[in-house]
Amino acid sequence: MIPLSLETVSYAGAIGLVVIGGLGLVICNHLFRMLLALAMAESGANLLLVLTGFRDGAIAPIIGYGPAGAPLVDPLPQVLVLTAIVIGVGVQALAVAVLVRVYRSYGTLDMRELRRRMEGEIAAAAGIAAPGSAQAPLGQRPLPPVPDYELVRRSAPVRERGA
Amino acid sequence: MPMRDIASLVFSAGLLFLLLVIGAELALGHPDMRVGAEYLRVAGPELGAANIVTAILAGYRGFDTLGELSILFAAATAASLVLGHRRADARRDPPGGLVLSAGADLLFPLLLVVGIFIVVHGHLTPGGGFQGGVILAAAFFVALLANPARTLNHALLGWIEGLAGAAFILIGLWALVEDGHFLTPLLPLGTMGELVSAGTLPLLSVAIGLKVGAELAGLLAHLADTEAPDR
Amino acid sequence: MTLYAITLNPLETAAFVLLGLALLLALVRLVLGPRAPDRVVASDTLTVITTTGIAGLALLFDNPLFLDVALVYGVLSFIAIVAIARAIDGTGESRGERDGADGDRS
Amino acid sequence: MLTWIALVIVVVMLVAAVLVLTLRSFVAAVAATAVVGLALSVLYVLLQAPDVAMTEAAVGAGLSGVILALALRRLGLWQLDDGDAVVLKPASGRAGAGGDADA
Repeated sequence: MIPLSLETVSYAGAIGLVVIGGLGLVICNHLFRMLLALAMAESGANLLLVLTGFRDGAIAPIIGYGPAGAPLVDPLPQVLVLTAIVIGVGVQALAVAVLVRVYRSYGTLDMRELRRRMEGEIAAAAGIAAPGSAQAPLGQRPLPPVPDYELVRRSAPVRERGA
Repeated sequence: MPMRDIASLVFSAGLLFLLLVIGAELALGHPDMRVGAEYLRVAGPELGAANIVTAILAGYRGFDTLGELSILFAAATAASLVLGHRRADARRDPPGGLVLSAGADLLFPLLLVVGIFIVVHGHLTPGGGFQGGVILAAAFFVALLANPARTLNHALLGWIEGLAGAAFILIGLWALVEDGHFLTPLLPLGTMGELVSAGTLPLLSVAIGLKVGAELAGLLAHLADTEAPDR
Repeated sequence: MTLYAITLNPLETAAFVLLGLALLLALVRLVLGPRAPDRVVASDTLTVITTTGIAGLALLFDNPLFLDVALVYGVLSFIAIVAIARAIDGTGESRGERDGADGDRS
Repeated sequence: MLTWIALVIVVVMLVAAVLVLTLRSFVAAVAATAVVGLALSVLYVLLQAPDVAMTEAAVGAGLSGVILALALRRLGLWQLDDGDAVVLKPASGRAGAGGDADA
């Protein structure tokens, strides 16, 4: 049986946060919600790191407070996590900027809708029909591409003339 | 519910169970401190800073902090680059009401004092350059929150940021010339627990605070200045 | 527990129990709150209770350093909540349209 | 005693984390993210890490909330929900915009 103590409870919280964040990253279809889930998973990892430095009955690593001779907790994980948190918010700001740009270009943040529009745009630029889904019912599935030898033969002299 | 979601749910549950079982076996609360114990033993007499976390952050691992500052700088620059310029005829948010404007004016000096306190006392109490810098950035952003039409002086922010970063590197180079190692703490240590102590650590802390504050204030102002789409 | 044991007198115990109950009540509002503004207000309530809780923990640990954390937390969570409120404010049908129309005309 | 405080805080944190994924309104999801940062800050205090607690309070609860709230407006996600906001599967699109008619 796992004993109920401060460390085990915090460990459960950290693991829960990481798992919920990872699950959100996989399940959610909306880019903004994926950003929130990513931030949560990051926080859970930070909590796990701080937990590795915790000692029973120790006090905060600042000299001059608390009873003399009391043990101090390990300061090294705290320094690493301090760095990680600040970098995390920088990454978050950059992600928000990219999301603003995506929203301005495509008008949506839903992954499925976004993929459809992007594929439509690529197909329009290439001058072919937009591809359907590979999981569509049998009649609407895109056929595998068949090499068009006639087209290849016709286009080869054109390229020569252009060069 | 599609197959993919069920699969990911099952996978997450398995991961949760595995990690909890591992956690039952871990020696939580009794860590094997090798590097940390050495830092705790040495940091006080060597650097003269009461806050060992700040001592490690700016003293022993100052080079890491420099790398972190450059990552933050790169992120802020890239965000500004991606956001681009504002159209001249774009619609602005309406200004806040009386309560918010008056509250912002009242809050600004309070935030400024708290931020400077946190930055300057970084080697004595919890806090330091990053936390104080965030509070300073928030102080300058509150006015913008109350009245979106106001703008910050981006050129001035850029100058502050550049000078603070240059000061950090110059202190490091000074230590290189003086002592032979980059970013070694110099200057007399003083008595632990006083404001002027711990050698160059407070100077580094102030440089970090100014740089982070100016950077984040510029980033927030740029983000707030981005046009919102019409409904 | 070695040198550093925590003992609570009944008054402190009561204070922490009450804080925990307040936290759970606000959490219930966060979960149930039928609309988004209810949830934002519940989150604000949680931040206020938590600031008090951190100050109480400073008392419990007999360590004034944690008061700094409570100070920073109280100041900055207020700004975050105001920013979220500003995201909702002025965009509804009642006020934002009118203000925006005025801004467009001028 | 500390264990029980930590237990309450962890429960608040995990419930808020689940709410972030299941709330339909993005405004409420950002508020729940702020609650996750708050609970983390208290946990860091309990784990005797005042520096990290202060950073998490300043960054996780303050700055991150401000950035996400600004993003809500710029991404057109600030529409208020209609009522039944907790959905079984994470909601993706925007909810109906007429929620504040009775406000």
